[in-house]
Amino acid sequence: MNKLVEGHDGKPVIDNHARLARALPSFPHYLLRNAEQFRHQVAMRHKDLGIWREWTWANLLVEIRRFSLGLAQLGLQPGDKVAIIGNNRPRLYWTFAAVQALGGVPVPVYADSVAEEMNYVLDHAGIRFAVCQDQEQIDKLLSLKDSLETLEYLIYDEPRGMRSYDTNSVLAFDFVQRLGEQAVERDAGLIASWSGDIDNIQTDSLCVMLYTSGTTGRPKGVMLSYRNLIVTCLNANRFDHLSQREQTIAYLPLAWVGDHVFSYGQSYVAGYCVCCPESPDTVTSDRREIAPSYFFAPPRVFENLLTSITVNMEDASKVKRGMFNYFLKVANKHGEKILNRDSVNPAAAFMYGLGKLFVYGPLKNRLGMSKVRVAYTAGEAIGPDIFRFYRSLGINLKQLYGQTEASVYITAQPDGEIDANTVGTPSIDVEIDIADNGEVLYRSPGVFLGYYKNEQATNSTKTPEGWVHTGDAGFIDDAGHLRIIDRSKDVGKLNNGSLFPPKYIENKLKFFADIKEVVAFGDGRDYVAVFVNMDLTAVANWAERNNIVYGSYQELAAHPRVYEMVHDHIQKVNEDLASESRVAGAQIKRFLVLHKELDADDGELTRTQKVRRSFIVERYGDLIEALYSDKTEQFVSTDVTFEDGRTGSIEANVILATVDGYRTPQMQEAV
Amino acid sequence: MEALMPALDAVFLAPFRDMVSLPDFLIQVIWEGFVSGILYALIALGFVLIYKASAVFNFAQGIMVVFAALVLVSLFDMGVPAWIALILTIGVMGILALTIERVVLRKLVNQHEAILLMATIGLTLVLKGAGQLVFGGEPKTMITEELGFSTGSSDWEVFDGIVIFQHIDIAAAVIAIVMVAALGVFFSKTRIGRALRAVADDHQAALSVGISLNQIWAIVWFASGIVALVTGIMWGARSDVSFALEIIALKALAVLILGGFTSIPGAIVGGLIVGIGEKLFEVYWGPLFGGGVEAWFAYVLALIFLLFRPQGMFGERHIERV
Amino acid sequence: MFYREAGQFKTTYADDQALLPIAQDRVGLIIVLAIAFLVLPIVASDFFLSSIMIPFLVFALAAIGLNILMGYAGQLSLGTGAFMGVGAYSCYKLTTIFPDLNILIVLLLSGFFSAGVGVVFGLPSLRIKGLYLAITTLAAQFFLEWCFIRVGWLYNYNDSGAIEVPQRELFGLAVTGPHATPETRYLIILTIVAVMTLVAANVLRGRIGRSWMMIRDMDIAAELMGVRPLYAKLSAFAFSSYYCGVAGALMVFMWLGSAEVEAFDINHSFLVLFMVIIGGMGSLTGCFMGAAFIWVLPVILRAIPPAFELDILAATMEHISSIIIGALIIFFLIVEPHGLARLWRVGKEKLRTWPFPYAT
Amino acid sequence: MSTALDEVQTPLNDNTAVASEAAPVLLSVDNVSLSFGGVKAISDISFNILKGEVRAIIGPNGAGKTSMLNVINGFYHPQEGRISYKGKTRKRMKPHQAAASGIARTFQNVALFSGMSTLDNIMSGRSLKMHRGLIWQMLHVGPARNEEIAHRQFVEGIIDFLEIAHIRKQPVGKLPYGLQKRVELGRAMAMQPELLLLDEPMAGMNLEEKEDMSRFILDLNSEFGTTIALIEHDMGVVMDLADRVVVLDYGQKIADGTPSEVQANQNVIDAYLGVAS
Repeated sequence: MNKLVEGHDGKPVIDNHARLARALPSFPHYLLRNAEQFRHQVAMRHKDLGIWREWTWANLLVEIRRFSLGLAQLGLQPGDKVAIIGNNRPRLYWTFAAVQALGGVPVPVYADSVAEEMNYVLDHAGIRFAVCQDQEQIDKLLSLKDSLETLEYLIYDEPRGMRSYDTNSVLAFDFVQRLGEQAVERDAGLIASWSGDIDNIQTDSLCVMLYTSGTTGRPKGVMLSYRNLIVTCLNANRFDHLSQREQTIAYLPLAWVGDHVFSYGQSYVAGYCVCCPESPDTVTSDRREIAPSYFFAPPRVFENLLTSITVNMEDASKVKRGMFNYFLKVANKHGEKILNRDSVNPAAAFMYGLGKLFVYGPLKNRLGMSKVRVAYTAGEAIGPDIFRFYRSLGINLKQLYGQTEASVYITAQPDGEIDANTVGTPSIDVEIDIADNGEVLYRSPGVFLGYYKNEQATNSTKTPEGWVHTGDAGFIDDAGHLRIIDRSKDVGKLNNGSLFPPKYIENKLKFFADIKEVVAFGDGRDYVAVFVNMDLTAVANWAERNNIVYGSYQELAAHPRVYEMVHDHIQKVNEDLASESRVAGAQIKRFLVLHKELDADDGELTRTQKVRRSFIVERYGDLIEALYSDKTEQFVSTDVTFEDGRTGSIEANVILATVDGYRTPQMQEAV
Repeated sequence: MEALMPALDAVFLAPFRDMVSLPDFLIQVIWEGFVSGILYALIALGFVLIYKASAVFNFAQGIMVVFAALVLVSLFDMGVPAWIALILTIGVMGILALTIERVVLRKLVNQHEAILLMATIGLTLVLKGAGQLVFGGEPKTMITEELGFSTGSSDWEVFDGIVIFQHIDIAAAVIAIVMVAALGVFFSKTRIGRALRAVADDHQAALSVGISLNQIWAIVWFASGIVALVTGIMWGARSDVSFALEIIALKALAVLILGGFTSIPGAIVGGLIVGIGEKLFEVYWGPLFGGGVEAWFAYVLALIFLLFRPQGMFGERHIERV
Repeated sequence: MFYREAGQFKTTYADDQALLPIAQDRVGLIIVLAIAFLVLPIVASDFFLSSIMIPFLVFALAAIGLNILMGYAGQLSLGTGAFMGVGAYSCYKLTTIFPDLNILIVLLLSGFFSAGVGVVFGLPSLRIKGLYLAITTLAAQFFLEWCFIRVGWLYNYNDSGAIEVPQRELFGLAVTGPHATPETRYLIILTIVAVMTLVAANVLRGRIGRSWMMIRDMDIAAELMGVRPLYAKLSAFAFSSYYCGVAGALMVFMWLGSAEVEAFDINHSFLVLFMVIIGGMGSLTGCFMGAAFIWVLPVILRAIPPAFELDILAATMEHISSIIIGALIIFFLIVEPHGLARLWRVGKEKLRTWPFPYAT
Repeated sequence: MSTALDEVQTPLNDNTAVASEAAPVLLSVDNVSLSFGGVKAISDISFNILKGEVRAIIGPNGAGKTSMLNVINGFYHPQEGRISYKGKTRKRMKPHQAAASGIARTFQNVALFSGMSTLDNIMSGRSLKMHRGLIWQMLHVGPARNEEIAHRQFVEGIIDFLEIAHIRKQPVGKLPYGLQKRVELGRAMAMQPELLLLDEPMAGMNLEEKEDMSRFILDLNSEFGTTIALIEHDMGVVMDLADRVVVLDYGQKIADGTPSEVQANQNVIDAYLGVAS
């Protein structure tokens, strides 16, 4: 039995027990309940052929049942694995419940994964049926069919271009539904027995398998039970007071646990409506039309939105831009307080009200966020400025920390306790522990059953007591909020013994728009030093505004004013670090601005634009050593590949700088 | 049938009997028609000049006639000697042409011709309002004698009757002929004239030989301003200088339909057909309809003509391409 | 800015194709209609109703008529005044011949006569285009004017040559003639204009309206898509002339009370033309804006000298307003050939995308 | 029930006939000559188009290709020769009659209705299929609205097929050229033609746009069995798309056959080299 920590709002835990006891065993159960209880309420919308088609929960049940019975006609057996591949389309979502009702296991697969990767997943999971969006996916699977022995039926949603395919194994979704219907025509009792079979679903049985893309090695199939998901969803809904009245837009990959929980799990449990966009290209306008009340997006979505806001406003008239900027300042000052229901002085409240009329309201309207009650971001760290920007507009954006293995929720920020640097307090029913090496461990009802056909990985991740290793390093701050600092395997130690989380430091610096990449050093060293790679577009703009003349990237990078600017940024980061006792020792002492852009062509970045640290250590060894010496300048010659494929070398004297006011805790104590 | 015969007779035979029975009157009617035809032709000429060079259908040509005449008369009324007033008026028309080119045409280059037409309708309103504001709305008398025209008339005894020729009418005819001849020479012999023709044929080509489109536009508007002034003097000598002329000037549109938008000979021939035709029709057929048919004869003639030959008398049929 | 459309989504094609798909527009229209129907009759003075609102509505209707022909079907016409005249004279004759016929029916019937005349004068449009067509409409204008003078039957051989509006009642209330109150006349004309505007909007968004626009935009392509130019053009002439005819009938019966041929002369054709240009070709809203602008501007200008106790003749102000309107036409053609309606649409678009300068 | 609605419910032509020797002749051009004021644009040309095939008409500039299309859909009337379509021979046919008998086309220079949106442009292709009269249109209720909606539904299918949902409500005048061409194809598709004439459907497009367009044309041909006659300059495209090719030069037919036959034909090589030199 789990040791339950106190509920987030301080209510007695007993309540929760009682509520959880009323939980239904499976999602098909919830489907039946919703079709009864929320019969006339819209369960799903899909923008198709120009308008939003709607299905009430009652319609949904009928559609799903027809498909499910059709699958049964095709011979789907309990335990069979069914791949679901494609964009966020209603029929693919229906497949989950349709398969689960028969005791099968849906396995959503990333639609954009390359054939080889898809082959591995489908083969590993032992897929018998695949439900695909369109011809593209079907073609991909047909090319793999020879190596996939278990794969029998391919079912497609969109019929375009599917005329000339083998109709014995490649079937239309409609066709399968018709099979189901015909079966019912022959035997009307099927409907009742279908519902009866649902009653036999065990709550601890396998509900869904989600393959984690995994940065290293093969994808792993995370097995989640009905209990895992349903309890987590119930708790999450309770935490944010989500009811059947919410609307959300489904646009993130189906195979991602977040989408599965937000657009399927929580929706079924609460009974709220999920809207599918017309196409991935139209998400922005579709979101505006729907105006979701519950919204999730990874940080990059918020970043891109903010960039497009800024770019758009560049073209606005001067007066309007001035007004916009003025009110954003007002929001920046008072918005958070107002959102957190803290008291502000009447003048500020009035100005904020004006801003709401002229800027925030219309802006939220354009973003399609005017009705957002709760918005979450997770997955990576979000820039504090970006985070605050949305909150200051009055959007209740919060952070959460989660994992596929936890059925998402590990921690989340309760309303009114928001800090850009934390990921919140433990979610309901979740226990958190921090290991000695800083690694975060958790235990919750959402903890997965295990990795499919991978006992070894399961055992190394999950302890017999049910604790799960997150692989992330972090700490609980004074307010009881979890802060994630880095991947735990990357966290090092300085010679003075203090923690060195490179990613954490790098991210803090990268949040400044002028800085594109940062590489931090310090493991086994006396202090932290960083390479800074400036963002040419941002810095060039800044240079133009400040009348700084330069001839080349190299020249600009070495410009004293650029160094000054970077220096200021580092000082701010140091202040920030100093305020957090666990990482105060990891303040930056020395830095340099790299004379060239880090480039994938030169092997410095991966093709996905991530820094290849080991390569950099090797390539720029001289520079690193110089950072840990007293030198103020270091000559360096680098081989580079030009855009046209020629190779050559760049030579430069890189300036090394020391940060003013650098103080480690020890030094402070000494003073 | 019995009822029909007199009607057919009235329409198809009686008018011709009347013509033959009083040939001197017929000649008088034709002469009157000829003279007003000349005036229509002159207005149409102003249109053609501008349309040829800039594809602008200048609705304001009529009001320009009134405007020019009013300037002339008003200057004289203010005590300026007639000939100096005439020269000053030419100057005013020059300034007007430049202004129109600068303020209106230059901004509307490459617009659809309907848009350009409407712009000139707007121009009409401005000129009309300005004219009335400055010169007042009352009709004025043209300073015919002061400009050296004879106001007398000569009689021609023929077919046992008398045909009266007003000297001013003769002058009008002569001046019109001189002007057409001068324009002909201008277009074929002078550099600017040839440039104008080049513009009419192909804007790009004109630009490539180093002629500024803007200059050309200013020149043609000035030229048609002078034509307007001459028209105004002639017309004013026959009746009054008043804004009513503006409506009559619209008949030049019918003339253009007959003669084509780009043909100077067409404008002359069309003007004469309309002028003579409407006089004959008014005198010999008008009574059948209760009179006043002059008001619409020209347009209906143009309309009927259009149905049979949409491209005008001198235009070519063009093939539509897809 | 005030157009906050987030959350407005369409679940049926009927909603998506509604005349006013945006909720705020619907609310705006309801407010305008409420003011027009409920507030104005109560608060407005007789002068305001009979000298501003009634003529404004008459001209708006005529402008819709001309705009259908010019803005939607692309056929230039300079004969609007005469087509209005046909409506007015028809209405007059109908009231004489059928004295007991309901006046509303008479008003609406009279439009059919001008529609018929419109078709006759539209026939040349099958062979000729653009400016040439404008000339044929001038022919219509002058020929019809002549008819109004010479055909005595049209005005019952009055000595004055004018048509005098007889008194007619509706539900016991005088709606035409000297005893009809401005309020009654205003409300009747408002209702007719509102309904006819709705009808025009409906026709314009359907098959027939689309065939007009096809002919306007690319007549050759339209024909190759199966649109028969004969039907498309003549139906545009008929529909347009019907509107002008009803506007003409309303002008005499609801506003002027009596009229001579001058009421339908070429200057009136131009007046309506200006309304369409300044209001905006191809926009029904523009017709109302253009009518308001062209009609109200001179009224305001006339009111200026007395307000400042200046001793300027009314005629002088008339000339000034002529200059201003002429200059505005040129200005609009240069700066915004689609007139006030486009400015309104651009403004609305700005409000919709606010605070962004354009939609993304 | 209204016939319009019934028609709408049958998606395009439910006809999967693919060109083969056995396929019936849909259109046959026999000894057609056309001249403008003495200048011969087409002289004595004969060829046919089989039901369900993709037929290409190629040739150097001024070879009379567009004139040929104009003759086929009744825009020009040939002085000599005859054209049989669906077994019926005709002397003169007006363009709108051609449209009514199932011939649609696109134009060399996009001829969209620039004042209308994408949606309205494609809707305009339904003109012939809509029948509700003026009175219903005025009220825009009941049958008129249902008809409009039924056709909207059909048109949405085309919008989806051509992947232009994102520009549905935008005025076409401001769209990039490639998209305009796509909208124009959509407009022609909306007519549910039996014979679709495409005049340089890929002119002025970049490679990606050409690939998209080729895909649409092939899908259109294979999914709905629409017979297609196209003029194209890009020989690569023609070779990929066409079942049979007819080559014109100076208004005369110089070759007719499969793409490979035509490519090997000495006359064709000369004509193209002649242009190149």
